[in-house]
Amino acid sequence: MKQIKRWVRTYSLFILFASILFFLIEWLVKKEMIPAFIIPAPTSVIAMIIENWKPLIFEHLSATMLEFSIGFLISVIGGILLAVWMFFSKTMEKIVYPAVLVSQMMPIIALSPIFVLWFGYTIWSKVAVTVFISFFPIVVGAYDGLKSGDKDYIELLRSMGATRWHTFIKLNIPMALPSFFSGLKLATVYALVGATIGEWLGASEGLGYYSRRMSGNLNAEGVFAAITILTIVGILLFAFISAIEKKALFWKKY
Amino acid sequence: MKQIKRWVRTYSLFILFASILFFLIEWLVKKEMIPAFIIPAPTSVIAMIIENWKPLIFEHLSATMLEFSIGFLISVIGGILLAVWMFFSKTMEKIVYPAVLVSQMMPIIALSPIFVLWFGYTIWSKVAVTVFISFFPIVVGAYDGLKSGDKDYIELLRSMGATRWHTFIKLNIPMALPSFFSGLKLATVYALVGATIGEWLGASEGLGYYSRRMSGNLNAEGVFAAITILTIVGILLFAFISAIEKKALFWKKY
Amino acid sequence: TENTTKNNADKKLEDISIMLDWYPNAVHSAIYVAKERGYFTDEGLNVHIEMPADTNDPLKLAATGKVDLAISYQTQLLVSRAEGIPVVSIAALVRHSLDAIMFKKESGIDSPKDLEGKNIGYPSASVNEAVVSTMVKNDGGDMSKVKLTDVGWDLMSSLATDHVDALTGAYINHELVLLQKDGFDMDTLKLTDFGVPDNYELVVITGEKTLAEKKTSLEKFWRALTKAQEDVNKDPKASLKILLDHEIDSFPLDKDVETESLQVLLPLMKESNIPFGYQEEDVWNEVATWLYESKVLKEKINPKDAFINIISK
Amino acid sequence: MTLVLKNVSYSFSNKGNENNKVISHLTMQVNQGEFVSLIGKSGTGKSTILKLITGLLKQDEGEILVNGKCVSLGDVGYMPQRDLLLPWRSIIDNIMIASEFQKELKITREEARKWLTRVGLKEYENAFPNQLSGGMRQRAAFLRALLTDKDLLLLDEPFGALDALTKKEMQAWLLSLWQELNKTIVFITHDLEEACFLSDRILLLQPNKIIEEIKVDLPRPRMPKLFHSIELVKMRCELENRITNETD
Amino acid sequence: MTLVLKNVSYSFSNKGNENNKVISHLTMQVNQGEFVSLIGKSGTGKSTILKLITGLLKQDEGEILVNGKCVSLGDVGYMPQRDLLLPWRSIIDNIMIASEFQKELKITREEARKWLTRVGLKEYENAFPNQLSGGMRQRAAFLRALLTDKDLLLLDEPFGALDALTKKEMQAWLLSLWQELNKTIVFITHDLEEACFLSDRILLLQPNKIIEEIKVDLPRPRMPKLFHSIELVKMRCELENRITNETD
Ligand SMILES: Nc1ncnc2c1ncn2[C@@H]1O[C@H](COP(=O)(O)OP(=O)(O)OP(=O)(O)O)[C@@H](O)[C@H]1O
Ligand SMILES: Nc1ncnc2c1ncn2[C@@H]1O[C@H](COP(=O)(O)OP(=O)(O)OP(=O)(O)O)[C@@H](O)[C@H]1O
Ligand SMILES: [Mg+2]
Ligand SMILES: [Mg+2]
Repeated sequence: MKQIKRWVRTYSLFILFASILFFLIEWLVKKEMIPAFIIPAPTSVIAMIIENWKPLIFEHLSATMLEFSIGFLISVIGGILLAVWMFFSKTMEKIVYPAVLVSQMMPIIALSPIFVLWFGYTIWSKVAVTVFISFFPIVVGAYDGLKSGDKDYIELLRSMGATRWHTFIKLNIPMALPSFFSGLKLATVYALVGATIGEWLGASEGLGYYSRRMSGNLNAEGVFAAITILTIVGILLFAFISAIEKKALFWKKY
Repeated sequence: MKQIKRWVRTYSLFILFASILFFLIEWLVKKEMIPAFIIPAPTSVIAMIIENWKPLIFEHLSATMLEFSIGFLISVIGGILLAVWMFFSKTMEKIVYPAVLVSQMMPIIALSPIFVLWFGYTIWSKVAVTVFISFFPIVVGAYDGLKSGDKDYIELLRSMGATRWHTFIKLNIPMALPSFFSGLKLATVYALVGATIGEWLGASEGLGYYSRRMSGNLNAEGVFAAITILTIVGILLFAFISAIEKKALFWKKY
Repeated sequence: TENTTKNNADKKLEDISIMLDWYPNAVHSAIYVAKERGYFTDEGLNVHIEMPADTNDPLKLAATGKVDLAISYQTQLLVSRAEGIPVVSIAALVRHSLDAIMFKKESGIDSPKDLEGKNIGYPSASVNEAVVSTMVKNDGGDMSKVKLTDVGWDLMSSLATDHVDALTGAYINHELVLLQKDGFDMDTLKLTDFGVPDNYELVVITGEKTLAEKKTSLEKFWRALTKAQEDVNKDPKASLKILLDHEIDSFPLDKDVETESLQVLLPLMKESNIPFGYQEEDVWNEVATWLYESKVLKEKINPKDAFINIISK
Repeated sequence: MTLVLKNVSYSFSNKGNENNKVISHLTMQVNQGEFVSLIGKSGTGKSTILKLITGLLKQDEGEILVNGKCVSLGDVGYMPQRDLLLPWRSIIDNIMIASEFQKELKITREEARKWLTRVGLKEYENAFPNQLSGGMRQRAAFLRALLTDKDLLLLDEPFGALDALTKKEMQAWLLSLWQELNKTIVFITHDLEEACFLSDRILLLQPNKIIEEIKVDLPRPRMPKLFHSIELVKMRCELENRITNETD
Repeated sequence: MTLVLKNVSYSFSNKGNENNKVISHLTMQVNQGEFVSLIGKSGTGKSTILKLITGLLKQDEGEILVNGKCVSLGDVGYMPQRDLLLPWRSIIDNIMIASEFQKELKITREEARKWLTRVGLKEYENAFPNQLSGGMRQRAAFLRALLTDKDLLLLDEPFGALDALTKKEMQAWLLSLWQELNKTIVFITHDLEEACFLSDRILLLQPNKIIEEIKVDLPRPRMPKLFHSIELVKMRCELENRITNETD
């Protein structure tokens, strides 16, 4: 209860702002200043969501969330491992960093047959896209964070006979957290977008698939219904990660 | 000369690794273990680039780079301004952060009609996509960085009568740089990808357009020729930003 | 030998996958009817329906054998053969062109010549450029005065927001219907009226390897589909209902749009005295020649290699 | 320039388990041109008092007046206990930082260089803080506070990390400076001899929050040889006894 | 446990303009169970010597031997000049950190708590470093070095930020500990009295890189009252003169 209250107070401004935007768009659409097939009236989007909430939530959202969860998990674990590996081995850094960069320059659409070829039409092709899109910020965030460890502190621990591994655990990791969390927050958003894009590579459910099909039918309400749900989920996830960040960096407040 | 030498030494491992990959793919394609229309033989991609280097470089690359440059500039300036604004005003933070997040949850494809509506098929629709994709990491990087300023140092300056603006300039900015640069590196890559995607929404030149067109003609060599050039440019840009980062954070080495 | 020992009911079904050209719509009614009414199972097939990420994925994935069958475009199949992608057309799904130059009536376009000074949107394919060029030249116009804009994914909105004056590469059974439904007064120019050879817009294709290995299964597939197509012809309403019902839970397809779409499609899918799907060599020759002359194909290819009739006349 | 603290109390709210008052009903006064030392056991709140005077912390109760007006940030020169030199600035840029946001401060690099020479950091003008020894950093931090050019200087253990010789030099130098520039100084130290040598008055902070005043009646100007004088040694012994007795 | 430095030289390479030797041909020896103080002007390289002994810096020339073997990281207990407490760890976790990566170290939280009580930080067990005063932080850093449980302790101004009384207590306590646990200690200080009171020998580092040895012949065990003894005062004066004369 108290938490909800605080939340409302914190975000009241945004809610106000969003409401104004809501009514502005509604008005613009109603006055036909914006064509409804490009940006639909917010009320009709809401109507669309209410009308189709069952398949939207239980079928599409849950499918997208499953892809997101698996992909995000792999991204986080894989991204951290990669960053750690690069941190420990200059050799790996010189090989991996450029390779990671190369991967990010590849347009997903050009790679879509490859994803399908390797992963088929299973959930794994969508997971692969999710991972593909979201692991880069994690790698950069974690790696930059690990590298930023304060020399003096590291020397102190080393003087106590700490191995590289120990200084890593006791120092580099805590010191990498701020930067890592920046990357993690980005990755959360990108992973959700990634799951959505992944669904274009041949899916039969999921919010991304839904929005794309609705777009093919010039059904703007449908497109924005999916986007609205995705956005809400995205904000919640972001807020969740931010809360964890705050917990993990509690000592910053002293 | 000396710099080139050092560069080669630094990246020799990656070059070795890339060469092995190069020959591996060449071999796999030649042995028909990977169909050439999905991943073409590297040699034929190179042949394609050499054959068409003039239009590729002067027409398409230059068009993409123009979009990239304008978009990246706007992103960096806009992203920094937004981050600063959020840093100075809790109110703005509460409004802007969620709004920025919302924007990132919108799939570009769903927004493409809006981009077209507002910007038509001019360079500005591509710039808009570039900005749209690349400003998020800058905002997060700069904002997280600004917030991370060390309390003790800030107190010291304030005791000298520094205004919020002064501590901002003398302390928050230098302290935000590491985090900001992490975001900037990501943004560079995303801006390039963004320019490419922007071109898919309708263009008549640019590497993104070229690759999409070649893909439409089922010419895999053409697609990968464009990707190869984009990748090389992307790595160079990333390396460039990393070099600036190193310069800006020179004092870390003491 | 297995089949003979077991009775029909628990006979092991053979998996066959087909990738649609795009998302399910009226043109695919027969596939869903055949599936729903068990025509595929009767033939011993278990059909999986897949959807592509990109319009060229069906070709590539059929070529690699990742899917057994795919629906693609006749012109695109010829282009891919020229690129050395080993795909073959086994049947024509739609026997005539669905493409047309479409524009708002108010734009004052009467014939392709009027496109001079106009801006035409197209979805980044060389074939579309060839279409416009052929039509304008055929009508005595000057192609250099026609502006073509690649509009990517946004065919409909680019026209609706007046960023282009006309569209090519948009279908009369989909984009046209939708635009009209949104209240635009539309007009079209038929391709075949201005020197572009009629083509089989949609063909069912397979990879060369799959064809060699699974020819009998593909024949079974086509037999079932033919039967379903007859149902569709007889009772379009009921067939459409099957399609709509199949999709109802997740995607409320617009019933009016699909009904009209099917109305447009059905006459273009059949031809008297010719079995459903049968392909004429002449049509392939004409299209291939036109593509070559329009420089869409960089080398001459033998159209005979591009198709094989899975049913005889 | 008089500094008055009236009935000031302060407690850290986020202190964990306890929420005890660090400063409790503290009243003290420092007159224009006076040199006052604050001594007391570790953790009795000496640094906290200075932070309150600068305005960085806000007292829960009471008043802090500088020249009769409520104190506000930037009114005093403050040298914190940790040196807090900005690692990305060279030493000269570090000590000149105040002049970057106080317009009325007009210190040229030439002058700053002269000050560096006077504290023996001439060669380190362009070095970065991490390249300096502990004592050198402290001297730089001291200069930074001095170059704010305020009449009231708050110095938190400015010479704690200096060797005996440098310390003596710095002390003598600080005294001459103090007389020459007519500054008012509040000085925290742990070195009782130093406190006696420099101060007009010594304020002894007790853990039980009572403040005790000791007047230093040594004649001015005071010269380093005073260190070996019997008066100073006696005074120091007395001070020591006082601390020991009061606490036990 | 003997420590031998033979002909050791060291210079910082990235020092900016100059590239001068901080340590030049230094030879010294510390015997088993000895308490040796290092004094000298700020910037003469005292901290650098300790860093060399720990193995954090590698000498350019010469040998550093602990028990006849080349020194390696983790052989000695080291307390740096800056306290360097990890801000995200509570005080007790900070002082116990060494036991987390030295298996042979078996210090329970109970024991750690006892040590905290002995230095007067009992109530701050769960506080975070930023909540402590300067002197408290220094005591915590000292405990951290002590709890590495090494025979050779290198202490870089351990009591620099302590008030006179706490300092005296800590000194007496350190002496008793030293005798009880039979440690070898190298101690940097600026407080000459402290050096005299604690040490067996005092090594005076001169800016011209020559090292001078002063034997402290005061009887052990030494009690706080020794501070007021004439021997100690004399010794201190002599030391002071020595520094002053040598330098000028
Ligand atoms: N990281 C570094 N890079 C360059 N020079 C350094 C570095 N650390 C120390 N120095 C230099 O080495 C010299 C000796 O420094 P050191 O810290 O050993 O002095 P110290 O005797 O401990 O002084 P203090 O008593 O002030 O702590 C100084 O001149 C200092 O400028
Ligand atoms: N940020 C903080 N949060 C909570 N408690 C604090 C904080 N800063 C200081 N304290 C507490 O306030 C008390 C007084 O601290 P202060 O730094 O003023 O002591 P001090 O007299 O300067 O000691 P020292 O001589 O050791 O520097 C201490 O008990 C300390 O634990
Ligand atoms: Mg203090
Ligand atoms: Mg030192």
